Amino acid sequence: MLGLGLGTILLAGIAAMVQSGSQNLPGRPLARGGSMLFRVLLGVGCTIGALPALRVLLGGATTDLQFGALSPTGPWVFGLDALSAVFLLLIFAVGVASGCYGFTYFASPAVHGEADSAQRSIEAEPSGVAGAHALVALLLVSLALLVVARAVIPFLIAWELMAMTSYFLIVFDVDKPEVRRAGLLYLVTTHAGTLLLFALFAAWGRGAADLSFASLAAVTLHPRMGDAVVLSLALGAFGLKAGLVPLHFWLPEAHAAAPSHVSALMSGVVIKMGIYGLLRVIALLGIVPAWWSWLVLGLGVISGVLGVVWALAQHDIKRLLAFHSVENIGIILVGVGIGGLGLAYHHPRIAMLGFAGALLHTFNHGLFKSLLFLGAGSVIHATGARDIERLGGLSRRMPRTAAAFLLGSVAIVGLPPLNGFVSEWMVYRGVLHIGLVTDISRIASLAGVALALIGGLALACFAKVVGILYLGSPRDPVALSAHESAPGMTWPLLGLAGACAGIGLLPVFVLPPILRAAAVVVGAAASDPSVTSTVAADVDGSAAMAITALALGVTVAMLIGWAVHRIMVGRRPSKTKAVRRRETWACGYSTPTARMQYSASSFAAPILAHFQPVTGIRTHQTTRVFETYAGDPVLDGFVRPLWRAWRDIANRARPMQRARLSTYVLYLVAALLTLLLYLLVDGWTT
Amino acid sequence: MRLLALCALPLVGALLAGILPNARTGRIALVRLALLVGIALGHWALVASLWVTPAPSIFGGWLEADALGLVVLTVTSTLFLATAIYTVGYLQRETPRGGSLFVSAMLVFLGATTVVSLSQHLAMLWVGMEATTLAVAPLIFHRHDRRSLEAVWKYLLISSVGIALALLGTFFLASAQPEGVGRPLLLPDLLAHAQALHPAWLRAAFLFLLVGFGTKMGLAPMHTWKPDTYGEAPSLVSGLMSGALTSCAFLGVARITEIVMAAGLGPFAQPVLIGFGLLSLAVAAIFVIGQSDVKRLLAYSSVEHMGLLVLGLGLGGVGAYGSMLHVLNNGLTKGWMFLVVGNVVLATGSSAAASNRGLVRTIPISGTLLVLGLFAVTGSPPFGLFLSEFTILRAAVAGGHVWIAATMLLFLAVIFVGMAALILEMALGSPAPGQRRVRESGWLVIGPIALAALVLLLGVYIPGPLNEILTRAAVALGGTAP
Amino acid sequence: MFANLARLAPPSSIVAIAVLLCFAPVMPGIAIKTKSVLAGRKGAPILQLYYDLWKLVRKGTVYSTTTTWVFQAGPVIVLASVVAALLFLPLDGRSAPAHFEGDLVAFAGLLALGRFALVLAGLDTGSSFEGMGASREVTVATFAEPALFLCLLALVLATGELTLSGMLGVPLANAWPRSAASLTLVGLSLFIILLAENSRVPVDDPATHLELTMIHEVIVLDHSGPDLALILYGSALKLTLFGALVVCLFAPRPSLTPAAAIASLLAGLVLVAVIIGIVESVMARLRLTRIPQLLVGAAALATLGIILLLR
Amino acid sequence: MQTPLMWVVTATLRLIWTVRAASSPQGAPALVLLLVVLSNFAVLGTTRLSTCIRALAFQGLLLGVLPLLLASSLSPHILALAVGTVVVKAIALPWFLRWAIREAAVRREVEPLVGFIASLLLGALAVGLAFAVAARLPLPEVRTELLVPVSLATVIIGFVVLITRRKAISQVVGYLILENGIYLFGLTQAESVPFLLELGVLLDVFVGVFIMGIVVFHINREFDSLDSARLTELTD
Repeated sequence: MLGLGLGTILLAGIAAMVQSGSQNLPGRPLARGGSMLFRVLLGVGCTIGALPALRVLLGGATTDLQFGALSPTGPWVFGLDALSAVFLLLIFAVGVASGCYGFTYFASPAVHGEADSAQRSIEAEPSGVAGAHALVALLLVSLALLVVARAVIPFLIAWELMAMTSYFLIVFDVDKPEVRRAGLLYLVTTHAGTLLLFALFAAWGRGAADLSFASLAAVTLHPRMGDAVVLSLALGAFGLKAGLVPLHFWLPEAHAAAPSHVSALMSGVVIKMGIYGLLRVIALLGIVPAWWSWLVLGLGVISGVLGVVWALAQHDIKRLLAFHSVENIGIILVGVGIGGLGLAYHHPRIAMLGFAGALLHTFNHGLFKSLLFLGAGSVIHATGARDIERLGGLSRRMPRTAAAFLLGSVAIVGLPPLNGFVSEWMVYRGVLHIGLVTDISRIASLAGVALALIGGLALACFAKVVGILYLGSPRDPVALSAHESAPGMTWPLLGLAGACAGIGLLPVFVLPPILRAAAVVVGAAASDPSVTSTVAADVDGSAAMAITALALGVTVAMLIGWAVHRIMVGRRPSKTKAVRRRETWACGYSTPTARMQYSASSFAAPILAHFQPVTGIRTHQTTRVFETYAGDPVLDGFVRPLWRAWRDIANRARPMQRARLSTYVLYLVAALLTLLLYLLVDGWTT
Repeated sequence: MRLLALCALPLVGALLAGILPNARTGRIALVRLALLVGIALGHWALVASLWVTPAPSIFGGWLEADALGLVVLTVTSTLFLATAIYTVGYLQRETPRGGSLFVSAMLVFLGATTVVSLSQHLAMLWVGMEATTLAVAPLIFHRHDRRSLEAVWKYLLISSVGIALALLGTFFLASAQPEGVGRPLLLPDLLAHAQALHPAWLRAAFLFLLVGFGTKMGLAPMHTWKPDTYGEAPSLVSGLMSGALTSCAFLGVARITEIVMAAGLGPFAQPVLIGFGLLSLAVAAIFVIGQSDVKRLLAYSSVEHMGLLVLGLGLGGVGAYGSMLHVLNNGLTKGWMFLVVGNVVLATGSSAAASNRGLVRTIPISGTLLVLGLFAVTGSPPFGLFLSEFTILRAAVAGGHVWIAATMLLFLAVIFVGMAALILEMALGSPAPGQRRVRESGWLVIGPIALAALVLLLGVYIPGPLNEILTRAAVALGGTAP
Repeated sequence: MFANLARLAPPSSIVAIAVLLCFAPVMPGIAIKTKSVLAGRKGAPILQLYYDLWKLVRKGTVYSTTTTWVFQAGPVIVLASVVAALLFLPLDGRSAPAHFEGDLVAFAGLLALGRFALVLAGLDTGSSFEGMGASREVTVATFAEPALFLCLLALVLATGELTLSGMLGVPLANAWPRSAASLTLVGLSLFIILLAENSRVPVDDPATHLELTMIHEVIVLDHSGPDLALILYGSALKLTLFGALVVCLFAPRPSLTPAAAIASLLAGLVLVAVIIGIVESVMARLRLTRIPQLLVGAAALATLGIILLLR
Repeated sequence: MQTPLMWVVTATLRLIWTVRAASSPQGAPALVLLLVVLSNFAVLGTTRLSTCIRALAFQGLLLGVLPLLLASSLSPHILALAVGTVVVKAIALPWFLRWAIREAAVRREVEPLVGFIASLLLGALAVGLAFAVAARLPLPEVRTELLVPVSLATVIIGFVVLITRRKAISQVVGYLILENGIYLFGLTQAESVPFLLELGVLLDVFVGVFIMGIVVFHINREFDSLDSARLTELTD
């Protein structure tokens, strides 16, 4: 079933290629049909692929697939359990939205702006676009294979396939040097991650019969060091992919360079594979040492706070959203850390809450972050501008996009009644519960403070984004030329928005499957009666009901209020009480202009002032302008210098290869003499 | 009988190609090329038949296709077939001086490598090795300009010194063998009476053979000829050298390692091998950075992979298996890369990054193959090198050599940066204005495509017979199957 | 699911909410009255806000040409969110209309939702003044959130309950003797948060007339008529909400009858309003850059309380 | 042309046999080996390439003679080996080299990387080292104990010349000396393992054919000098 779905998605990719190929033919015979075909195949494929995942999540039996010994490292195993199913659903949901969006995004003419990716390249290279669509399809397939792989070799292959395809998607706009630089940075980082994975599995598979996950789980690791090594390597490798601070440095560059629907896929799904990896490793190990959980919790807190602070400092909409991915990864890791502590200190219920919160937030973030990136893409597509300081008042010109984006913002800030709130609520509950235990792990409840701070900062940041981008009046001519984007681009947005709202309004239907997935991670402990009873009674019982009721209640209240408001305002018993339109009251100043509006820089300044040491912001302030530029402290402060140092070593060594022949012979003789010395030292005859 | 045919066929072909009148174009040139491809095919078919039914040893055991030899022979033959097909297209584009010399030199090279991989007598192996050096020289010198002259001069002198040291090592080995203990310098007898060998001379022999053949492999610090030679030689020759010649040299190292292991001198030999391996990795990791010419870049990548080969050999255990698998993958991948680079040079007349931008757009097929090749040659899944490098890494970890594993990974990462920076810029950058799309003839792309397909296949699937042969080879080298 | 909800909501609690909804506009009045009395002035009548609301509801509205539906939806969402938050407090001393595990998160979340709506409504006008106000509002809120969470966490740790309604009743009454010190600290920090969240002195001065110094007032600069009425009523209700939280914290009254409990709650609220008035008359407002430090101070108080509890 | 050559060969052989008969079984080989060392020093010490080549030719001759002196009986195999060696090492290669320097019109090794006195000292050091090492070697039983040390010394001196000289020709000479050293070591195995020495000769043939026949000629043509130091265009 899954295979069938994947096959269909591949077909969609091929269809895209064929269709573009036909574009070179005179009269573009297949142009229209081809695009339809691509979308239909993609949709059908994702649906078919999602079905088995749904079945498993709704309590169906988990399936396993075995392919005999393809390589000396044992059979290839594929399996589908609840944990995989959650990610599979995410992949297909975001995949179909981004795929369809991308098709219109590239097909419909875009404004030639500072930042728009598609158009020139299309004119240059029609096959390039088709390649992009095919790559999207391939990326989805590799992602799906990754989450169902149950042996090292297929896992690594799917992993690298994912990395390569996303690299080629990132550098879609190859004619821009900065895009190529960002792509190279991404590629190098992800390759380093792959090498860490090599180390991880080499270390883990040391005593294993073969390299299937089952035998890895059966390995008895070195009592003290074993799981420490495995978990550290896993944190490094998967952390690089997930982009947790300080391993996030590649993420803003890459996500900003990619076409928007690719950024949506990257930020919504690809980086989540790091989370999947961590959870899978925990599930396989069964046990998690306390120190590791503390470490993850700490990294989560740091990533969350720094991520949102850095995001607040950005004015490039895509970089801003990218840093928010870092923040949300932080929140997810807080959940993972709490869950790990729950395992380490034998509080299975807390473990369930933590992992369930992390999983649900992963899923939710996938939805609303891709929604936001697609919304940003529509804005860039319409205005050609990525710097929010130049935009404004777009909600009048692109109302549907604005509405969807606003909804996404409410969701990512974690406000009721949307899905972001539900998942953060789960994590919070884990935090509160762990505060009530008797052992040392209750200190972890203080992580909630970080969550609260993150919430406040995120609210500020998205107030800034929505307010500056969509509200107010246009700050720059580019915003005046904006237009609502084609249905092909708005529908995916609205679909994702609907998903966010759905999860937010009816969590009672979402929590049980998520808990099933969390049970996979918690493993044996999940089956002990205390958990099952409490979970059943409490988590997907009254609490879920109540929060569902809350969400619905709040929504209903707002709707009623809105209706009342319409009546109050709308009724016109006499002329004096009519609704009148005037320009904004400027406190007596007679001729306000759009340039006078509050800028994003000044909006964020008062908060950032209190985080100055970590923001890495350079402020440019004169009597006339107030602007801030934000780099990335880790990238500029650590990674680049390190690389320069190595390059200097290389340059110093270069003359060794410029010597004359006799010197080369001298190297040879030197090697020989060294060996003879070793021979004498080692003992001549013994 | 087939073994004899394997050795004789190329040499006969070389003779024929030599006596053909030296016309650059026309029917005779075609006949010459047909001869080349035909013999390559025949050779390949014979090698394939060895996989089906093993051939008995001949000349009193001097020639035999054992596991190690068969692996190397297969790489060589396959690579040569691809290169021969490529040569057809190449010689059509590039009008060579004396195509007859070119073709017959190639065939002599094939014969020599065959002798090396089949010979069980170390002196004979040495002769074959020397013959390969001899055969390659005119190929390197193909362009007859001062740069290629310098290249061939450096290559000849350094590898002659290496060869000489290898000869001395062979003498040492001979003196390690007491009177009347087995037939002199015959591998099976040496292995059978390994314990009786004189340890002192055996150690000396190991060191000198390692340095000697290591020079031909291009292990650091004896690698100095490599970038210059690969950079100047015609790309297909560089491909043959870095794919086939180095594999043969590695076979020499593997042979003496075999004996040393059998003699129980592993603790003595393995640190040396590991040392050479890590040193080569380090040299590659330093010199790939900031390269400006893709052929020199590939030369350093070849240094890296030679390092990995001896590293796996030195680590033992599954490492030996990994090394043998790596011989296969490295040979095919290097051939693939160099043939593609050959297309680049044919298209733009240079292999310098500066004059090659946006290759995926100017020569789509070769450009794409180049990018894929980057991933293959840096050992990314799902290409074959990934499997072998991963196996070698597992050997390091399994042996408890955590630091070796860490260093290896570090160097691999750095090398990836260096190679990706150059190759991606070449493949994806913006083409120079006015640069048009170049047609790629089928002769020039079919070889690389076939090799790429093979490498990809080896990454996901290792057939049973191959696995068995590799295991036998690994066991012969004192290792095990994973 | 809704049967479930009904089961959770005893009539007395509904009554209590109704009472508070009516009582809310008195709170600012009392504060102002206290202030003016202390200043030796007669001051506006306590019920002034009722008159203002009634007048505003009957007036027409002026909408800026730059604004969109976001601007009009703002006041509604503000009010709705505050009312919803009110549902979580056990105003009758027993239980709240709605409660579920971790509802304190929902409590904070709803207040944040209201703030988000208000800030967006302000930014929708495109006025630099309201942008400024919005920026200040979110700045204050950013630092108020963690402090509020710390207070709630302290309550959780003190009572072992995960719902507001659960903890503010019997468990809190039992907790007071055990950990009076830390609960007092938490109460103080909660009061500071009350001042900040409702933009009272020393964080903001509701009585100021210079836009450049305003926070809350400047955001609603463009609202008029029924919208302004909703805003004013919403902020009064929010003040009442926090007041009620403080009262519940300092005086858990599980033993009283619902009527008595509600009455005592009102008394407590009056007291809180008076205290606010006193504070406003004895303190000046802080410089904007100092406000976060005040809130960090509040957080520190709460943390101290927590440390005392965890000890 | 035929007869004089035959005459020379037979005359030499008769001479060698008389020496061998006259001297003690040890004496003659030892004498020859000493001459070999001396020829090495001649190469190290001279500035004139022609002298180098002459010394090399002389060394080749000695190497051709040695098997005859060491052989227990004058088997045709040994005889053929001796003749082959003399032809290649003492006649063909020197003739090639002379031809090359005539082509390239180079006469002397100007400014070697290491001065002549220094390289002589290095040579002495090499000999000392060789003897020291050889003394500790578990030697196979051979006619003369001088054989192994001298071969090692020759190898080392070959390397010294290779490393310290600039001219391509001198480097070739150094390489050939290295070869001769290896050939000398091969003599220790002449009896037990057949063909080894032939291999050594074969190597010389190969080097002669290539390095001399093609490369040096072209170097001369392309670089109008044999200074291999000029061969440093190919760099990173």
